[in-house]
Amino acid sequence: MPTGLLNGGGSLNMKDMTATILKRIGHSVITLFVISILIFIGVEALPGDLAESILGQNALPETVEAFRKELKLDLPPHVRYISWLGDFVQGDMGRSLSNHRPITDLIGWRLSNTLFLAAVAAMVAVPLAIILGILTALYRNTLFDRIVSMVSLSAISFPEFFIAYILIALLSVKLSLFPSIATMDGQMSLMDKLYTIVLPCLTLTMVVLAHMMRQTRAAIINVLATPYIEMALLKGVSRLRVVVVHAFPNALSPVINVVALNMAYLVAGVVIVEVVFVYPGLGQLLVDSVAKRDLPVVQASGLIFASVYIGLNLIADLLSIASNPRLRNPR
Amino acid sequence: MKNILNIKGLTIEGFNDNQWSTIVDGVDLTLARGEVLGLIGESGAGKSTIGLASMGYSRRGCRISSGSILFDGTELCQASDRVKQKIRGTRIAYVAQSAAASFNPAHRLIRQCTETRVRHGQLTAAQAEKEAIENYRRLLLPDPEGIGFRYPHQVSGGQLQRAMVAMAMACKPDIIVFDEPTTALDVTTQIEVLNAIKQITRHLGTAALYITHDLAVVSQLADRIMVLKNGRKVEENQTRKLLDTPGKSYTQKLLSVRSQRPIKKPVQLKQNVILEVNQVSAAYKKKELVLDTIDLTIRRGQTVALVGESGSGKSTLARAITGLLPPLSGEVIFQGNPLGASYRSRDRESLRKMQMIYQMPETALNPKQTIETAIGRPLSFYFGISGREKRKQVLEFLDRIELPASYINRYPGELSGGEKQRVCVARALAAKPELVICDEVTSALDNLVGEEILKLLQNLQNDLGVSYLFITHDLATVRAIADEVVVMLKGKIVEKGPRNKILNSPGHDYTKRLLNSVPKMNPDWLDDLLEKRKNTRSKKAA
Amino acid sequence: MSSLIKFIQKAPWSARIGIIILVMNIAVAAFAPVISPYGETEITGDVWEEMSLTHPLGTDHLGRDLLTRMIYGARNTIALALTITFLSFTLGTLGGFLAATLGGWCDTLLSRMVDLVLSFPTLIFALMVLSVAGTSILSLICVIAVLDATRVFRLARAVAMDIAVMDFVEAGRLRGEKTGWIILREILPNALPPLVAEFGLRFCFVFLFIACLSFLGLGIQPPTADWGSMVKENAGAITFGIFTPLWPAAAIALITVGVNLIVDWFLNLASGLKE
Amino acid sequence: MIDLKQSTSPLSTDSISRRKFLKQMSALGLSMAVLPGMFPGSAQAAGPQKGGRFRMGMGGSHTTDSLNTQTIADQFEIHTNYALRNNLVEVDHKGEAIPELAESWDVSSDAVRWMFDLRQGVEFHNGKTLDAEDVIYSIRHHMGPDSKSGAKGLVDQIDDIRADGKNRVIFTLKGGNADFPYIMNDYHLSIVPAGTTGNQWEKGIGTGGYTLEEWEPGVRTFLKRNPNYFKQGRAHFDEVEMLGINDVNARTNALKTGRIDYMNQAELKTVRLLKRMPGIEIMKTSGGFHFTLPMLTDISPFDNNDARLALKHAIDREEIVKQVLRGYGTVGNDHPIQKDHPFFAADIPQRQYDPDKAKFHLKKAGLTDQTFPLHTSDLNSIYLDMATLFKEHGRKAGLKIQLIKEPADGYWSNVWTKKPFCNSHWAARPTADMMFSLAYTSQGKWNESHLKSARLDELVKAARAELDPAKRRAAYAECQMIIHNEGGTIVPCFKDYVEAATTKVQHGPISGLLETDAHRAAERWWFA
Repeated sequence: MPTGLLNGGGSLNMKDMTATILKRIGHSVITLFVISILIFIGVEALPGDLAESILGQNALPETVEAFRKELKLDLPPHVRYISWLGDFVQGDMGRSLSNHRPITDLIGWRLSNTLFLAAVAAMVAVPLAIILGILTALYRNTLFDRIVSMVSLSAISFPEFFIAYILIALLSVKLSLFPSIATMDGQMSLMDKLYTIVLPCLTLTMVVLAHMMRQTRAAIINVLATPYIEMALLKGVSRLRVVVVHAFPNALSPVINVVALNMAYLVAGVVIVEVVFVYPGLGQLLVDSVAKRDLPVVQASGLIFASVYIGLNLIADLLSIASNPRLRNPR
Repeated sequence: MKNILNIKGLTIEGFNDNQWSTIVDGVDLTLARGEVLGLIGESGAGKSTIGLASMGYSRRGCRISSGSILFDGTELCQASDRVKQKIRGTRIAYVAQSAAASFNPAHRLIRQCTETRVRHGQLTAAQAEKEAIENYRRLLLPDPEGIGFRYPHQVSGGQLQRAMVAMAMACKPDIIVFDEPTTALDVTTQIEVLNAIKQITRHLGTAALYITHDLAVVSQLADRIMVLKNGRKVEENQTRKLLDTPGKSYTQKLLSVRSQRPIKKPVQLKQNVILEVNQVSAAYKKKELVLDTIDLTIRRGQTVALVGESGSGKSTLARAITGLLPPLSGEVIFQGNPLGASYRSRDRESLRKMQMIYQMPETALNPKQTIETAIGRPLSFYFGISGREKRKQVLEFLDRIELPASYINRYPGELSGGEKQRVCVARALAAKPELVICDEVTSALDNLVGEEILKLLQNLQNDLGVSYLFITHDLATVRAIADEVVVMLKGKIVEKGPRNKILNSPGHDYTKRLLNSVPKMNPDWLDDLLEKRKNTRSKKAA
Repeated sequence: MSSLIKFIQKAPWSARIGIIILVMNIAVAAFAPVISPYGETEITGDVWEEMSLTHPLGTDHLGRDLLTRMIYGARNTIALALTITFLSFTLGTLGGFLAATLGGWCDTLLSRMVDLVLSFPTLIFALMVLSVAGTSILSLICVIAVLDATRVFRLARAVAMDIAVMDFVEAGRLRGEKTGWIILREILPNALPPLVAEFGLRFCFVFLFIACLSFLGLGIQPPTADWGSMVKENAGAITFGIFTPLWPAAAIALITVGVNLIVDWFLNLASGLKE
Repeated sequence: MIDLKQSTSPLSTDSISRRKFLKQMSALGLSMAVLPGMFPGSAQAAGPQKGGRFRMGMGGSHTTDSLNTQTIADQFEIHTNYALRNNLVEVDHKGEAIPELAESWDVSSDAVRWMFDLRQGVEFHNGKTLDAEDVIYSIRHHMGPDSKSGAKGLVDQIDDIRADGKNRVIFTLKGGNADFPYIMNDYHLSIVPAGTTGNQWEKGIGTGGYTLEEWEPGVRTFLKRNPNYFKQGRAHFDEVEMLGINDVNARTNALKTGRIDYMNQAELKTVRLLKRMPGIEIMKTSGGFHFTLPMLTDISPFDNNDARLALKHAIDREEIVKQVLRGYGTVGNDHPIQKDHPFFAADIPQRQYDPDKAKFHLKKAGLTDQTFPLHTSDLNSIYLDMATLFKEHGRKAGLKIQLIKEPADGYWSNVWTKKPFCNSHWAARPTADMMFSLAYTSQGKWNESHLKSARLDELVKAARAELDPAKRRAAYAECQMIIHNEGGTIVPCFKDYVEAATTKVQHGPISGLLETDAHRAAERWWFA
C-alpha cells in the first residue's frame, strides 16, 4: 500500500520525494534491526541448539557441552547478539556455525538461484497475468471471462505442492519433456538453466497468476465505473481502447502493489517448490538452518528476505507515484 | 421536418432491488439543427438519462425498453455498437457535469481533446493539436498553447469545464449534450463557462440539449425549455413564454425558487453573545493558513450566514469551532467559557450545546442504524432517556420535522435526500443545543426540497430559540434565512454586517461580484452582465 | 431466515453453486460419524485398494477407507480453518479498527508490528514458531491466526479509515461517544461487506496454509484425518498413476472454489458493481 | 535427520574361537585386494568396468552438512566422507573386519593393547604420505574433554594412542575389548592429514578413491576418481555426482526419469510400484536396524511392569511389518537382536498381539482408564504410521493411546529419553555386547528406557570378557529374555534397507551394515 508516501496531501516535489524515500529507508533499517533481534530471540527460543541438533542421537552431555563452548554458545545471549551485530555492521556476515563456510559464499549462490527462479517466473507470470486481467475485464461476464476465472481460481485452490506433483507426473514422468528435479550447478549454460527450471517456474506461475490476474481485472473494472470512462465511451472510443488506454493506466497502482506482493512471494515464499523440485534456493537454506539452529545463516537469509519484501514495497510505492500523474506532476 | 434529433415515446427502465422500474416514461422530444433545448427538472426527473439516450447510450443497469431515437435518419435504438461508436464524439458530443471527474487523470488534456479527431481518422495528431489550441483560444482559456499539455488535476474546475466544451466541439458535432455543466462550479466561475457555451453554440450553429435543474441558468441559453418530472414531460415551451406564462403549477414552483422572500421571523431583541470566535487561525499543513485570524460573534436566537466560494475556508471554520481541527492560535468562547481546542478535551455538556448538520445527508447518517437509533442516541447519550420514553420523544421529533411516525423503524437508505436531512435536523435538535452549525445543508438537495428544510429550520428557531451558524455558498439561502452575513475569501473575512446591508449595498468588491454573478430569471441577464463588464473593463482601460 | 433465503435467491448462479458446495461440506462435516462407513482411523483393507463397493473411493496408504477419511477430514479441516479464520478476524479487525479510530501512536505501533511480521516469510515464520510451541492443535490455531490477522489488520484498517472520515462517525465523535461505540456501532456494521468477502478469502488461504504446513510436517497430527495431510501422505502415488491423493486435493479445491464464488458475489455487492 | 549411531553389522563369531578369529583377521589383511566374494554373480565374469558418471540421489542431506569428521551424521555426509577418506579397518559385506589403511593388526591377550600396522606409501589427495601421526591426529580429534564428536562415546574407551615408528600405531584401552577393530570402521574415525583444522575439513582431503571437486553442503557433491588410489579393483566410476534430494517423491521421480542412477531410502509405500518399472532394480538388505518404543521404567505408569506388558501385548507386530514396512522387515520380539543374528535366542516365544492379555495386564496394573501419551514425530517417516497403527491396535485392547507429534527438531534432545513413551530407532551394533551395553545396561550411554537390571548389567559385563561361545550365547540369551519380559522397550520390527537403482548399476553382494552398501557404493559399484 502506498500510504506511506502519499501522506500529507496530493503534491510532492523532488525534494519532498527524496526526503520521503530517505525516511522510508530509515524506517526499513529500523525494521531490519528489530527483525534481527526477533530472529535472534526466535532461534534462541527454539528447543535445542546447533550442538544438539548436529549431534542428534549421538549426543552425549559432555560432547554437547564441548560443542557449545567451541561455538561460543555458552556465552550469554546478549553478548552473542552484540558481537554478531558488531560484525554485521562492519559488513562481516560471519560464518556458518555448522561448516565454517563464509556466509557470503553460502548465501550468494543460493540467493542468485532464488532470484533467477523468481525473475523467470515473474517474467512469465506478470505479463500473462496483466494481459489476462485486461482481457477478462474487457470481456467481463462472457464465457471467456468465466472460463479464465474458473481455471485460475482452481489453480490457486490446490496446494502448491500438489500442483507441482501433478506437473511432474504429467510433463516429466509421463511425457518426459522436462526434468523432474531442478538441480543447479556452476557449469550450466543459461539455456540449460532455463530448461531445468521449467517445471518449478510453471508451478510458481500457476500459484501467483490468479491473484495478480484477478486483482488487475478488479482494478480495471473499478476504474470502468468512473465518469471519465463513460466520457470515453461517449466520445466513441472502442472498448479495447477504453480498457487499455483509458482504464489500465489508472488501475496501475493496485496492480503494481499486487505484483510487488507476488514478487516478494516468489523470492521468499517458495520453500515448498524448492523442496519438491530440489531447487537449491535460499528458502531451503533458511528452513534447514532454522532446523539446525545455525543462527548466523538464519540471520543473514532472514534479513535478505525481509529486505526483499521491504525493498519491493518501496519500489512499488515509488512506481505507484510514478504512474500517478497527480503525484508525478504537482500543480 | 428538418429535425436533427427526433425522439418518440422513449421509455427507459432501471434495474433496482431486483426489479425493473421506469425512469423515463414515454417522452417525445425534437431538436432542430442549431436549436438549444433546455431540459429542466429536479433529481429523478430522468433528464440526464434522456440526454444520454439521445446518444444511444444507457448506463449500466438501465435499458431503453421502447421508443425510437432517430438521429439524422439513423435509428439509434437498434444501431450496432460500431455505428453508435462512429456517431459518438463526432456527430453528437457530450459535456459532463463534473469535468474534474470526467477527464482521465492519466492523460494530458490535449491528448483527450484530440482523441476523437485522431481516432476517427479525420486529422493527424499534429493537426488536431493545432485545432485544439485554436479552440482553447476561442474559449478564452488562459495560456491556450500550454494548457492542453497539463494534466487535469493541474487545471482549475472552471477551466476544465471549458476544456471539456473544447473537447466536445473538436469534431464540430451536430449536437452537443450538456449535462449540468455548471452545477459543480462557484457562481463567479459559472458565468465564464456559460459564456463559453453560448459562444460555441452560436459560433458553430450546433444544436444542443442543455440539462440542468436551474431554470435561471438554462433560460440564458435555451431557445426552448422542456420541464420534466419523474420521467414525464410536464410542459414544453419557448423560453420567454415559459418564464412569462408558466402553464403548470410545478413550473411555477420552480420559477419561484429563485425569488425567495425572507421567511418571516419574530423581531429580534439584542441578546447575549453565545459564541465568540477570537482571532482564530488554522491550517491543515503547517505552512498554509486556511483560516487567517477570524473574528466572529453569534448571539442567541440569531442566524449568522457564512458565505464564500469553495476554498474560502468556511467549512474549515466550522471544524475549528467544533474542535475537529484544533486552531493554531486564537480561541473559541462559548457562553463566556473558552472551549478546549480539540473536541476531545471538551466536556459532554459543551459538546451537547453545539450540534452540527452536514451537507450530505447520505453520509451524515449511519446507513446501518434505524431512524430511531439516529434520533434517539443523543437522547439516551446526553439525557439517559431510554426505552418507551425515548421512543415517545423520537416520535415527537418525527412529528416536528413533519415525517410520518412509521419512519421510526426505517433505515436511511429507505428515505429520500430531503427526508434524511430532516432526520439530521432532528438528531441535532435532540441534543437540545444552543448553537447549530449548518454546513451547506441545502446544497445537496433540490431547490424545492432545500427550501422546505430552510423553512423547517426557521420554524424550529422560532420555537426553540437556537442560534444557527449557516455555512453556504448560495446567496438565495442567505437572503431567506440570515440575520447577519459574513463573507469569506481565501481564509479571511472580507465583510460582515446585517443581511440587508450586505445584500443591498455591499461594501467589498468581492461581495459585489458574488452578488451580481447569481443568475436571474431573465433570458437577457447574461448578455447584459457581460456587456456591462465589458464596458467597465474598457472604461478602466480608458 | 426468510430474508436470508430471499437474499440467496438474488444470488447469481455462480454464487449459488458456491453456497451449495459450502452447505454440502458443512453438512458432511457435521454428520461425519453418521454418514461415514467406517471409523476415522479404522484399518479396513489393504493399502491403496482400488475403488470398490466396500471402499467407494478405495483405501489410503495404511489401508483405511478413503471415503471415511475424506468425511472426517472435512470435519476436522473445516472446523480448524473456521476457528482460525474467526480468531484471526477478531484479532485483525479489532486491531485495524483501533488503529484507524485512535490513530496516532496506536496506529503507528500496530502498523509497524504488522509490517514487521509481514516482512518475514509467512511459512518460515510459522515453521519457527511451531517449532518453539510444538505442533499441537492449539498452537497451530494461534500461530496461523496471528499471522493471518496481520493481513486482516491491513484490510480492516483501510476499510475503517474510509469509514472513519464519514460524517456520521464525525457526528458520533462530536457527540462525545467513546471509542468502543464508534468501533462497534458506527464502523463495524458498515465495514462488514468487504470484511465478509475477505473472510472467505482468508478461509481459503488458511485451508491451503494448513495443507502446506502438513506438507512440511507441521500440520494436523495424525491419525486425525485432514485433507492436507492426506494429500501429502499419498502424494507419492500420483506419478505411479494411482489417484488416491486426487480426492482430498479435489476436495480442497472444491471448497476453495466454492467459497471464492461466494466471495466474488459479495465483493460485487460491496463494490456496488452490478454485473 | 540424524539417523544412526556408530554402527557395524552383526558378527558371525560363534563358529571360531575369539582369539583365533582375531588373529585370522590380521592375517587376512594382506590379501584384501582380491577378497573372495567381492565379485559375485553374473557380473563376476566380465569384471567391473571403469568409467561413467554415477549420479546418486540421496535423502538425509542438509545445508548444514560438514566434512568435519566430528559432526558427520547423516547419509549425504557419510557417503561423501567414505568416498573421500579411508579408515584403518573396513567391514565387508559379510560383516568381517578387513584391513584398509591398516595392513594388519595384533592384539594383546587381554584385548587391551591394539597394534595397527599401516599400509605404506599411501598418499593423501594433497600429496602427503600417510603416517602414524595422521592416524593419531585423526583419532585424537574425537577424544579429550573438549571433544564435540559424535564418536566420543566410542573413543572414550581409548586410554592412550602412540606411534611406534612411522607406520605403527598402538592403542591402549581402558578395558579389554575384542571388538575394537570394528570401531575403527566407524565413519567418524576416518583418517585425515594431521593438522586438518577449521575450514580445511571442508576440502575433503583424504586417501579415498575419489577427490572432491565440488562440495555444496546438502545440495551436491561432485567427485572425480583418484588416479593414485592405493586399492586396486575399487573406485570404478570416473565421476560421482551426489545430489541431496530429501523429498522421497522427488528422489523417486528423478530415478524414474533417469536423472539419477541410484536413490537411497526408497518409499516403502510405493516401492512395489517402482519395482514394476522396467530398468529399475530394488535393492533390499537386511541388517539389525530396528524401531523401538521405549517406556521410561522409572516413571509412572511404566514403573509397573504390568503396564509395560499390557502395551507390549497391545501391538500387532505382523500388521506393522505388513502395512508400515510393506513386508520389508521382520517382526521384533521386544529385544534388540534380530533373527539371523548368531546370538538370537530362538527359544523365547514370539510375543503375539493379544488384546485379552493386554487387558489382563492393564487391569492388574489398575490402569484401565489410563491414557498413554505416545510422543512421536515425523523425524522418521515410519514413526507416524507405526504410532497410528499402534493406537488402533491399542484401542481394540481397550488401551487409550494418545499421539503427540513432536517437532523433528530437537527430538533427540528433548523427547527421547525424556518423555515417558516415545518412538525411537537403532541402527545395528557391530556386536551384541555393544547393543546391550549402550542401550540396556544401567550405565549405558543411551539407555533409552532407563532400565535398571542388576542381573543384566552383570551378564553383559561377564559376556564381554567371556571367550567361550557357548557361555556367551547363554548369557546373551538371558539378556534377551530379561529385556523381553521386564524391559521397558517394545521392539515392534526390524527394517530392511530398501534402495533402488537403474539396472545399469552393477554391484556385488550388498552390505547391510549401513545404507548404500555401507556407504561404500561409490567405491564398490560400477556401470555395466
